[in-house]
Amino acid sequence: MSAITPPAHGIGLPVEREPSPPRGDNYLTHSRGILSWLFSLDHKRIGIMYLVGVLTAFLIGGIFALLLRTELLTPGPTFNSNKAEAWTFYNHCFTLHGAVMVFLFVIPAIPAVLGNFVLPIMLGAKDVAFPRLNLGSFWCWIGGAIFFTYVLLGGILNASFGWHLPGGYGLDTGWTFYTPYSTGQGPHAHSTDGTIAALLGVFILGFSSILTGVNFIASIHMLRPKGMGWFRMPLMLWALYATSVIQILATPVLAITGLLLLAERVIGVGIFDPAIGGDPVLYQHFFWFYSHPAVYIMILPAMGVISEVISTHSRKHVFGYNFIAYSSIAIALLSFLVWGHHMFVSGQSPLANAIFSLLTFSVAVPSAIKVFNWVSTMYRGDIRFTTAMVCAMCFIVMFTFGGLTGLFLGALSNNIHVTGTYFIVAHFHYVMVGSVLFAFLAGLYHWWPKMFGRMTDLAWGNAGALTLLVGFNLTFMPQFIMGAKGMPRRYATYPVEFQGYHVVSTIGAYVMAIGLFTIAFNLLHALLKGEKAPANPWGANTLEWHCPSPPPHDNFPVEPVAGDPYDLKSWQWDEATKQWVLDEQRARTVAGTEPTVHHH
Amino acid sequence: MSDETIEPSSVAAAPGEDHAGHVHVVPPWLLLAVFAALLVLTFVTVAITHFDFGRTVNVWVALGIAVAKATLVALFFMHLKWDSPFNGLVCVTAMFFVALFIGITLLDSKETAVNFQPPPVPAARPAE
Amino acid sequence: MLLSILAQSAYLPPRASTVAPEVDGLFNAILAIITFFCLVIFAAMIVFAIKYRHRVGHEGGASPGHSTALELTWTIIPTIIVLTVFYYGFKGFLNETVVPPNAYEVQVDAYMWGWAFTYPNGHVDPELHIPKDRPIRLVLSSRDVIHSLYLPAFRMQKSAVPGRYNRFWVQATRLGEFPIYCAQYCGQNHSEMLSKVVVHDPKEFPDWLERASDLAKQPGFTPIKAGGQIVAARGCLNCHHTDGTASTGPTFKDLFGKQEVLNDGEVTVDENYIRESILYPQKRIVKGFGPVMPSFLGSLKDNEIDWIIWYLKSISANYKGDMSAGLSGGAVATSQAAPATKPAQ
Amino acid sequence: MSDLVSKQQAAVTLAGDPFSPTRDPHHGHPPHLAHHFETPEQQYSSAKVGMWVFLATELLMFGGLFCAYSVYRHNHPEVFEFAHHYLDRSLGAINTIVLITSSLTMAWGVRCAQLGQRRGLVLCLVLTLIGGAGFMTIKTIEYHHKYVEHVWFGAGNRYSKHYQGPSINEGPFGGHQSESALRMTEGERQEAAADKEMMAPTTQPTESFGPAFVDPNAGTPDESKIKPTQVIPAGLSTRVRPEVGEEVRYEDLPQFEKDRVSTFFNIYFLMTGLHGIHVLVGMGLITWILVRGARGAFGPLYYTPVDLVGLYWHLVDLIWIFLFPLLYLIH
Repeated sequence: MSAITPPAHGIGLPVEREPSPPRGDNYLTHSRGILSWLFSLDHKRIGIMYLVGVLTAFLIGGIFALLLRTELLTPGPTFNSNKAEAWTFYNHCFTLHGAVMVFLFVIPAIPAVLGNFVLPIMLGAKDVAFPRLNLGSFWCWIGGAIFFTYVLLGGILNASFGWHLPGGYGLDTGWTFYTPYSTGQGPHAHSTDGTIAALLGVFILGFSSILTGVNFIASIHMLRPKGMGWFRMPLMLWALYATSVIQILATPVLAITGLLLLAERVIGVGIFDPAIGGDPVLYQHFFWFYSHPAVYIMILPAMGVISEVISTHSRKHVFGYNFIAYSSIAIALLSFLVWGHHMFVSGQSPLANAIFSLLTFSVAVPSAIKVFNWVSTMYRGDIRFTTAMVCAMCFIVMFTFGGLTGLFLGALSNNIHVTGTYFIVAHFHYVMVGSVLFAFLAGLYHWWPKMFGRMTDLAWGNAGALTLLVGFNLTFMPQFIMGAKGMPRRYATYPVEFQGYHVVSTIGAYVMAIGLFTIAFNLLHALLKGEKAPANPWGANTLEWHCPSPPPHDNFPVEPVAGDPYDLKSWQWDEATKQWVLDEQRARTVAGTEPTVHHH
Repeated sequence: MSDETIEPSSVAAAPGEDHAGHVHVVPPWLLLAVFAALLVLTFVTVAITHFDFGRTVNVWVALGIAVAKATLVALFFMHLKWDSPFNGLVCVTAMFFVALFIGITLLDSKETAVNFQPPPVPAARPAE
Repeated sequence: MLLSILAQSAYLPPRASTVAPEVDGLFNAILAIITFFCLVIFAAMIVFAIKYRHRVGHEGGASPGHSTALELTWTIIPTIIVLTVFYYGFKGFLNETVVPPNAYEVQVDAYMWGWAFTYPNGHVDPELHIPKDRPIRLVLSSRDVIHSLYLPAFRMQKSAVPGRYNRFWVQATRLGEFPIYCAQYCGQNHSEMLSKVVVHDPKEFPDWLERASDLAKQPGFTPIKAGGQIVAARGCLNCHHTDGTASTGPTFKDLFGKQEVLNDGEVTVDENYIRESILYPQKRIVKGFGPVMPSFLGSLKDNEIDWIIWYLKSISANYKGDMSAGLSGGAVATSQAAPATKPAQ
Repeated sequence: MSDLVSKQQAAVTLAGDPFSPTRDPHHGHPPHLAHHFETPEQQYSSAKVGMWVFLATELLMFGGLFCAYSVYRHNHPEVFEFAHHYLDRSLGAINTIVLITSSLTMAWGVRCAQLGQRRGLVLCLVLTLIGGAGFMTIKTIEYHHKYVEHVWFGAGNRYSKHYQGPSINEGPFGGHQSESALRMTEGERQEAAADKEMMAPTTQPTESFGPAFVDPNAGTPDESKIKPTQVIPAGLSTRVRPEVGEEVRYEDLPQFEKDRVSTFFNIYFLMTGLHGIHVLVGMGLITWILVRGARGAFGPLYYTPVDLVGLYWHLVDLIWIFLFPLLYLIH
């Protein structure tokens, strides 16, 4: 594998060199057999297994998104002439789409897949702090995911095809499980029979999330290499750290909320259900205390990926490193103070409404800082339009627009008009889907050569990304207008005046599907037929690019010494060998100086 | 905080206390002293129920004693006194967020108490 | 003032309440702000992307990795902007929250899947009728799950939460009919939980209320017709179809006089059983259906139940009796329909 | 300075450890040192950080229950003051002492492990286990009392609207009355009997599907007969609260507060139940390290599992320290 440069141990600092691993011995080929994967303690293999799982969940959630959009093509029932069955089908579909996408795709996508793969290598470590826990977390995820999907999907299959899957209750509460609908004490209790099983699934998934968070926090604290102070960590690590803090502090509240809901249904303990003495608004406090920070579990790691990608592919030191790092932590902490903005019309007190509205706006500022810093990073750069970079720019478009539309929702009087409408649907899809999906894709394209040792095809990848961008805006821009005009969400049928918007939206969804399939084929093609990737195809300077592609089982034979992760000028393109070469002299100089080039 | 990898947790112990390896060993007298203090505080928290300071104060007194006991357990039995400050920070942060959660929820609950009251019965009067 | 000038748009519903112009003004102001920022950010990104793209002979230039002045600028300016937006949002919210004195009160009772608006005289209507130019205070509650009363034309929304009484107010500025949606997911027929606000001329409103309060006083009244109006208005037809198909509940077609199988025994659907099923629906449930029907005890008057019974008789082939009383107008028909067992109070 | 001292001591101890070869980061690891750690200290500290972070999640999880407790206690203080009389505060106090003692033995056990005292470790862990078992036994006795008195959770609570069981005096245990039931005043007993009568199913048409807004005046043509609306769910009591020192009596509670009495028991069972599950898990973990400790797995160089289980056990103790006054000592 001549294309692989020998592992550079640290930034050219004199370190004892060990022989390179034998040709072809990387984590993929290190051991064989399905069991060597399923029970692997190697964070890279676990990351790849998460990738497969998360993409499967995305496929299922995506199929149901298309079914939803197709059902909404006309105001009347589309798939089934019986109205009651058609509405039930629609309600089951949107619940499945939302729940699968939130719990199984958006939350784990970046931390569990990309985080697991790159975090230890970025730390110059051999693995995460607790590899067994990491595997346990993966199995919790798989167990929870299969259980959860089975319950939700089973109901739809049973109803649509007359199957009799045992325990396939289906669920139509939406991913929010609002009481008392979900506690089923009221009429139509049978329609929420799936709550118990689905909540158990969520509980198990929560464990997965918590264990990953514990692992990442311990790893970042304890495994940083020599030379990597807190303010020399790659911003991806800051983002993952902030994400883990949220996972640790918020997820247990989801767990207890789930347990309380279970207790309501199973043993009749009334905390949330008014029929047995509870209060539904209290449930919403509990639920959003987790679920609002959970939005930041989704977006923070995405921001980390974007910081890496923009800097690397613009070949510029990231602008305002400290501001980006601090804003990650600020967002993580502030995210716990804004949960009530989901409850402005629910009967929450005006005082709490005012407090939460004010605090909500405070989160807008660190988010804005990040956007400005990313754009400034591009200034006077040497920008390469790799697919990762194109996806990152799409992310900026999505996130700017999605984030700014949040201003409507933070403002109390406007929120009251548009909450519970398609405006909300469009807003959170821009942030949670548009942004996170593009960041996830940017990360995949950025690290794909590292993961599999293969380069992706530029033209097809960019075409896919741009198709996705067009499709996405086509889908969700009309939803903003619909929402502002008063079209409520979760409606299986709607007044005819909205049909035009729905048709455009549905067409957009199909365009998105085309874009995503293009990307999927592009990645698969790279996997099978792609050009062999060098150790550092982008000339990046974070530590994962200092080890071969794909990395060997142990990542680094000797712990490397870290320098400034964004010192891209140390890598020079060598036209003769067609690869990036480390300028050791310069690296040594930079490693000995301040982490950033600012001077006070 | 950037140097754990170099100086993992070699927490310095107060001089004169016994050591093994890199971590502090709590002397028996201290364990017993903490235990005695916990027993005394348990007694106090029960005994104090014979005095009524009014609803609010009662709760805060009981909570104050509980916090004191919890602090003793955390500092000495759980070694936080000699542990890496980060672990203490984790504990305090968790407590802070619990307080935040309870505080804001309670605030809202208090404010909306009036909404649990049924509206007055519509008077059977003709509409103007 | 500034806000109301800004409040002109094609993407918002008609404005029919006093708060709507202010809400729309803020909406448009925010729209202007985000358009500006989107343009600036996208333009900068695209210009940088083109100008600094990698090409032969182009070298990335040196630029500071950091600029405190710049970064403080783009921290402080957004802070000021968001605080301003908060202020106006909060101001609008205060207007929406503080109920003017002497508001006309309507109680709103939400259920799966319909609305029951109770007027001060006790009249219950599935639609919200209000006089123009008068503050209307709405007190919301729910019988079963959370619903949300959404009046897009009034820019107002509030959840109906079981166990709580949420309050808000509106004041209509325009005559006409405007849609009401349920904006909180509430089960199978959530999307059909629609109604409308009818804004009346203040002078005509009392007449409407008087007319609406007594079906017997309406022109062309017959018990059968009144019964049909009630089952439509009270949401009975959501679960009981009249086309012979079973839904959440048994069909109304040919129901009267039918022999139904219960979980324990049988029953002939007669006046007594219908009355019992309306007032105490959980007592005897037809086999194959769930215990899901809400009680109408206290919300349907005796004569209204009588009319419903007449209506059911009229659509049943199993009823062979005399129909004339059901077809005759006037108050005579109201009390002689059925010697049904009175509920044990 | 003292850092240096402890590092030197660590090095000395490591070199002199009979169980492990001389530590060398590149050519041989001490036992228990995973391949991705450089030093045992690093591994130990990582484990502790991980454990503390996990304990933080436990605190947040119990935090949810404390939140539910706070909201209901704040909104219905009289209810909590009345209902807590069913809890036996002597048993609660004994349990507190049992748990504190077991915390002491656990802490001592960690010390023994650190010093390599195998017999001391086994003794301490056995004592801790006995403490845990004692706690659970007392808890079971308390739960049994609640069951017998029909102040169980959910519909098994005689103050619940959905209560279907026998009335208190003709229970399955032949009219057995426990200590706390005997503490009920005569008025409370009468009230309980009256409650039972009121709960005849026919008069509760709406009970099976939740609160309906039932206007008793609909259909009442006579204005003079208009009755106040009785709506089931309600929150804050409107009546003047008892003065300082005054005991809350059930018959003084307004109806909507009476309906909330069972909430106290629900919260009690949720909190103590979840805590009890943690005690059981802790006992399982202690058994695990007891077996390993008896085989001599722990010594000055490696006692991480003992330390971590100890932390867990202390956390369980810590939560009880809050539960005891909040549930048993309301006044």
